Amino acid sequence: MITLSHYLIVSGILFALGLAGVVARRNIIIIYMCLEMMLSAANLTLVAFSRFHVLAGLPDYSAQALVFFTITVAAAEVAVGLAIIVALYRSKQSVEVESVTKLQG
Amino acid sequence: MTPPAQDTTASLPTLLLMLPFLTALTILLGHKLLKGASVVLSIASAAICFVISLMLLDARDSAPMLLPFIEIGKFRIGLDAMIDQQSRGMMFIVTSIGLLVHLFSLGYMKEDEGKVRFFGSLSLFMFSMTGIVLAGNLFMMFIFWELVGLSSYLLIGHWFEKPSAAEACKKAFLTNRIGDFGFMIGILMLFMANHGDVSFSGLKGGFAEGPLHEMTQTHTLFMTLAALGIFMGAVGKSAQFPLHVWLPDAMEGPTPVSALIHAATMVAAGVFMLVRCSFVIEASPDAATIIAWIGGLTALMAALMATQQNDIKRVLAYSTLSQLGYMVMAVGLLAIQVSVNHHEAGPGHPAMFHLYTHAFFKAMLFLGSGAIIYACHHEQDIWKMGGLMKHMPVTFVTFAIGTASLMGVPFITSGFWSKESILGVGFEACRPLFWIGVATAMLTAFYMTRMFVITFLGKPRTESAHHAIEAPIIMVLPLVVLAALTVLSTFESFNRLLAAMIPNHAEDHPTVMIASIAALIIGSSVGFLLYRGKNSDPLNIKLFANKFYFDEIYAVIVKVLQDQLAWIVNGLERMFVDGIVARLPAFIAMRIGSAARILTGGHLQAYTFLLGAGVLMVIYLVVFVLPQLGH
Amino acid sequence: MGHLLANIDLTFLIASVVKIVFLTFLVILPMVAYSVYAERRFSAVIQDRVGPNRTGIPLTLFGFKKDIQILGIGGLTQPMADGIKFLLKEDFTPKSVNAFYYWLAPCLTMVPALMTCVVLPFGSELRLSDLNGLLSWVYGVIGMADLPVFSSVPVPSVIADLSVGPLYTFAIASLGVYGIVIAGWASNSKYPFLGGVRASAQMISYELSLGLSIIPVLMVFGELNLTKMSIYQDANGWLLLPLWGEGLSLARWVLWIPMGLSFCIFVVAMFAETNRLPFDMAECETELVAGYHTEYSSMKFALFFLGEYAAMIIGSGLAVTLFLGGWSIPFGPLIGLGYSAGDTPLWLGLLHIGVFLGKIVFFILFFILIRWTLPRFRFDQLMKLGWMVMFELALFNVVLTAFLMWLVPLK
Amino acid sequence: MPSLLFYLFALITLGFGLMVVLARNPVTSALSLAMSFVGLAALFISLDAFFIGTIQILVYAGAVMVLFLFIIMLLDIKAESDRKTNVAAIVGAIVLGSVLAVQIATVSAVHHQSDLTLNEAALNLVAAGNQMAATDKDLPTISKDLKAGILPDTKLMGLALFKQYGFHLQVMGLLLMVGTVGVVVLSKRDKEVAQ
Repeated sequence: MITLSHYLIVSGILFALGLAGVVARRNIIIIYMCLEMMLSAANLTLVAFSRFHVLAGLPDYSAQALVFFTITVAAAEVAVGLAIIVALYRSKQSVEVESVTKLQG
Repeated sequence: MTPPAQDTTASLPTLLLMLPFLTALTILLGHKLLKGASVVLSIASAAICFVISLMLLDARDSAPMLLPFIEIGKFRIGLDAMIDQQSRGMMFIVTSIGLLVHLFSLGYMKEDEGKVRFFGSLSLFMFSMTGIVLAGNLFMMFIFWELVGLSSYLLIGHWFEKPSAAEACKKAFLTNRIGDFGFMIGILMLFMANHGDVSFSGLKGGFAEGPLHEMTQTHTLFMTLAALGIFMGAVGKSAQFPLHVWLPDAMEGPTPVSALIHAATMVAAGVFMLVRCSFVIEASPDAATIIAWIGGLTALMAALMATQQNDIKRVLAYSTLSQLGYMVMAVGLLAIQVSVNHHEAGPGHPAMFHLYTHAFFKAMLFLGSGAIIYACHHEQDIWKMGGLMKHMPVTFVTFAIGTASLMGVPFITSGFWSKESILGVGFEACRPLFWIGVATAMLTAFYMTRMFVITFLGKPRTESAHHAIEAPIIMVLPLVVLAALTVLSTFESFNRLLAAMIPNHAEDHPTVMIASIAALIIGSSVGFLLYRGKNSDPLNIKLFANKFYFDEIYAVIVKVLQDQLAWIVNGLERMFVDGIVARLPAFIAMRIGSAARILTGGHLQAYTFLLGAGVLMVIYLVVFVLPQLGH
Repeated sequence: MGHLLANIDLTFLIASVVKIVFLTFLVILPMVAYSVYAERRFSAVIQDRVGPNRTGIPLTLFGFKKDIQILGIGGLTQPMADGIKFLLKEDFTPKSVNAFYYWLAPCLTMVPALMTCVVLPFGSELRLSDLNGLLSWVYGVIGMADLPVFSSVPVPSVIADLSVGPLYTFAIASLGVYGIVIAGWASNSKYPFLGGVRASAQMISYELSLGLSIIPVLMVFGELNLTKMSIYQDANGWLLLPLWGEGLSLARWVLWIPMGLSFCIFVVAMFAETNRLPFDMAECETELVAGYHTEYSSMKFALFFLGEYAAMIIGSGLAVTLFLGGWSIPFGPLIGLGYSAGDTPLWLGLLHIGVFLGKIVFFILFFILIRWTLPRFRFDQLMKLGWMVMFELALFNVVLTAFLMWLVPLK
Repeated sequence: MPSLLFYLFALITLGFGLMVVLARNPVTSALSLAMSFVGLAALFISLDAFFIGTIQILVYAGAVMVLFLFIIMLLDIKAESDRKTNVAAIVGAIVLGSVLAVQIATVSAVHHQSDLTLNEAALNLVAAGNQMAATDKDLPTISKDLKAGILPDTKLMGLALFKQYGFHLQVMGLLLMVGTVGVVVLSKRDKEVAQ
C-alpha cells in the first residue's frame, strides 16, 4: 500500500531535482522552471500531509489553502520574473547567468 | 511725584508686546491682500502702543507674566515683563518716537515701492524693542535683542538693490553678532553663578545676599568677565569702540530708520540694558573702569571723526556715537562712584537722563536732516546745500533747537542738563574722564556749528538746494512735536512724568558748569568763524575723515588671522579627520573586502550551491545532531 | 479518486470504457466530420452557392449507371471522402522543421479537446434493466437462460461525474494551446510562428473572461457538478429559460440579467478560445497564409481541423449544459418528460441524449452562421476587447450577481 | 492496482522532472515541466485534492508554462552547446541533489506517521457530514454531499479559504495586483531608449 513516506520521498526527489537543476543549468529561464518545480514539490508535501492528517473525518484543508496561496504567489512570481528576464535579455542579448555577473566582487 | 494711580495687570503689557507682532505678522502674510491698508494698520498699531505706554506711565511697579515660553523640568523661561520707572520711561520714548517716525515715514516713503515691506519691518522693530524694554529676565531680553538685530538688518537693507545698503546691513548684523556672542556668554556665566535664575529681580537679590554675593568676594575675575560679557552686548548694540564701525554705514537705510534706530531706540537699547544690569557692573570695579574708559574713548574719537564728515547723516551718526559714548561712560562712572565711594545710587541715572533727552533731539535732528534730504532731492552732501534757512523756515527752527540742545546751550536746553549731570559724576569719580568729556563737548559744539552754518546759512551752492521747499505737513509735524518735547523736557513739571530719568544729582561743582560753558563757547565760535561763507572745507584732516582707518585695520586683521587659523585647522583636519577617521577605516574595510570578494564571484550557480549546502547543513544539524545532543 | 484507486471495480471500468468509446468515436468524431460538411453547405447557402453535393457511394466505379446518394441528399458522404483523401495524400515534412515537435503538435491539439468531454453529462441516465425482458427473450431463443442480465441500478450518462466539472474542462482545454504554439514554433517558419504566438496570447487572455464568466453561474447553482446542474435545470427551468418549477420565482427572473450577460461573455470567449472567426487571428489567411498550420499537410493538417471542431463541440456542450439545460427537454416536468432519479425509462434516457445532441447541433450551426457573417477583428482590437471590455464586464457581472443574490435570495 | 497508478504518476512526474534538468532544448524543458505538472496533478487527485489538482493543471500547465514557452519562443533561445558545459556546476549539482534526496528520504522515514497508509487514514465523510449538519446549519449543500458519501472538495476548500483565510486571500489579491503593475512597468519599453 502507498504510505505517507512514498509521497514524501517523491516530493523530496522532485525537490532535489529542482535544486540540482538550479545549480547545474546556466539558462535563467530553465533555472526559473526548476524553481517552479521545487515549489511544486513542496506543494506535494503539503497536500500529502493534508490528506494524511484527517481532521474530523475530513482532510486538513488549511494545508491545501496554503498550497493555493503558494500557487498564487508562484503565478505572480513567474509573471514578474519573466518580465525581468525579458528586460535582461533586452540589455544583454542573452539569458545565460554568466552574462549577469555585475555583482562580481 | 504722583503716586501710582492704578494697578497693572498682565493685559496691558501683553497687548503692548503682541500688537506690533501681530501687525507685523499680518502685513507679512497678507501684504498682497492688504496693500495700502497695511500702512494704516502699522501706524494704527504704533498709535495704540503709544496710548498704552501713556497709560502705563501711571501704573504701579509690577512684574506680570506675559507668556510661558519654555519649561523643561525646573528650568523655565517665561516672557515676563518688568514694569518699573525705567521701563515705563523708556517705553514712552520708544513708542512716542516710534509713532512720530511712522508718521514721518508716511511722507518720506510715499513713493517707495517697498513701502508695505518697510512698514512691516517697522512693526517688527517696534515689537522687538518693546520686548527688550519690558523684559524681566536676561533670556527674554536676549531673544528680543536678537530680534532687534534682525529687524535692524531688514530696515537698514531696505534698499537692498543698492550694493552699499546690502553691505551695510550685512556689516551691522555681523558686527552685532560679535557683541551678542559676548552678551550670551555673560548671560550664561550669570546663569551658572546664580543657579539658573537670570531674572533681574533674582539677580539683584543674588547680589544683595545670595550666591552672587559670595562670588563677587571669591571669584572677582569671573564676575568681572561676566560683567564685561554683558557689556559686550551693549558694545555691539550701542556701537561702542571697537565695534562702532557699523553705525555710520547703517546710514544707508532710509532716514526715518536712522532716526528710529540711531537716535531713540536700538542704540539706546545697549545703554538701557547696561543701566538695567548696573548692579552687575557695580559689583566689579575693574569692569566699571573699563566700561567708563571705553565710553569716554568712543565719545572723543567719534567727535573727532564727526568734525571731518561731509554727509549730513554721517555727521549726525558720529555725534550719536559720541553721545552714546557719553552715556556708557556715565554708566561706568556711576558704577565706580557706587563701588569705590560707596555712594548709594539713586532711582535716577544720569545715563538714562541723557538717553532720554538725547532721544528727542537726536530723533528730531535726524528727521530734520531727512526733511532736508527730501527737499534737496535726496542730496546728502552738506557742501551741496546752503542757505536753506530761507527755504525751509520750520525745519530751520526745529533744527536750530536740536543743535542747541545737542551742543548744550546752558539753562534753556535739555541737553545741557543731562550733559551736566554726566560731567558732574565724572568730576567726582574720575578726573581724566571728566576732561575727556569736556573736550568732547567742545568738539560737539564745533562740528554741530560747522554743519549748521554750512547747511542753513550762506547761499545755495547747487540748483537742488536753490529750489528746496519746505517738506509736506506730515513730515514737518513730527519735527514740531519733537522740538516741543525737547524744549519741554527741561521743565520740571513735564519731567515729573519721567521721574525715573531725572538723576537726583547733588549740587554741581562750579568747575563743571564753567568748564562745559567754556567748551560750548570755544567750540561754537571757532566753528562759526571758520566756516562762515566758505564753499569748501578749510580743514582737511585725513585721519578723521577716514575714521581712524578702522575698517582697513579690521580687514587686515581678519585676513591675517583667518589665513593662519585656516592653515592650522587644515593641518588638524588632514591628520585627524582624513587620517584616523576616514582613511584608516577605509583601508581596513578595503582589505577585508578584497579578502571577502573571493566569495562573491557573481555566479548565480555558485550562490545557489552555497545556499543549498547551507540548507543541507541545517537539516543535518536539526534532524540528526541536535536530537542526539538531547534537544 | 482516492476511493477509486482503492476500490476499483471492473464493472465500472468496463462501463467507463464503453461510454468513452461511445462518446468519442460514435458521437464526437462523426459530429466533427459532419460539422465540416455542414460548414461547407451552410456557407454555400449563405453565399448563394450549392456546396458539395455530389459525393455518394461510388457505384459507377463498379460499372453501375449511377452513384447512390444517401437519403437522397447529395454530398452526405463528403466527410468520408475527405477523410480518405487526407489519409491518402502525401505526408510532406519540410526539411527545416523540428521533427519531434512537428509530429507532436497535432496530437497535442486533438487529445485535450477530446479529453474534456469526459465530464459532460450527455444524457440523464440509462435504465438498462428495461432491456432485461428483451435480453431474456434473446437468451431464451439461444437457449442460455442463465446468462447475467443488467442490474436495476441505472447507468449515468456521463463518463466521470467529477465535483470539479467546469474547472476540469478549463484545465484540460487550457492545455490545447500547446498544440498550436508548438506547431507554430516547430515549423521554423515565420507565418506559423506568428500564428502560434498570436494564438497563445489570445487564448491565455480570453481564458480569464471565460473562467470569470461562469463564476456567476456557479454562484447561482452552488455546485460544480455538471450533472447536478443539469438535473436542477431540468426540474426548475433552464438558466436562460426559467419558465417552470422554481424558475418562475422572482429571484430567478432577476438573475436572468447577469446570466444572460454571462452567456454572452462565455460564448464570445468561446469563439476566441477555439480560434473561430471573428477571432481566428492564429490562421487568418490574409495576413499569415494559413497561420500555425501553414507547413502541415495530409492527416496532420486534418488533426488540427478535427481538434478545432472538437473543441467547438465540447465548448458548445459546456454552454448547453451550463445555460441551456443540458439534456433537459423544455417544459419536461410539465409534459411528463422530466427526469426522476432511478425512475427514468430507457426511452426517455435515450431521448435526453438526443435532445442534448440536438442542442449541440444547433450551437454548431450558430458558430458557422457567425463565421460567415462577421468580419475578422484586427489583432490589437482583439486583445483590447479581451482585456478592456470582456474582462471588466465579467468581473462586474460577478459583483452584480452577488448583489442581486443578496437582494433577492434564492430559495 | 492503485499502487500501480501511484507509481505510474510518480514516474511521470519524476521522469519529466529529470527531463527538465537534462534537456538541452529549452522548449523540451518547458514541455517536460508541463507534463511533470500533469503527473503531479494526478498525484494530488490521488490524495483526494481535486481542486488543487485541477488548479495545478489550470494555473501551472495551462498558464504559467505557456508563458514560459512564449518567452522562450519570443526570445528565440537556442539549445545550449556542449562546449560551454560547466563541469564543476554539474558535479556540484549531482552531489547536492543526491545528498538532499537521501537526506529527505531519511527524514521522511523517521517521521512518526511515515507508515500510515491511505486506508488507515481513511476519511469518514458521513460522520463529518452529520457533525457539520449539526454545527453549521447554513451549509446544507456540503453536509448533504458528505452524508451521501461524496467529498465536496471545492466547497470545503472555499469554506477554508473564505472562513479561515479571508484576510490572507485579500493579501494575495493585493500581491497579484502589485505583480500585474510590476510586470506592466517592467515590460514597458522606454520610449527614448527605443528611439
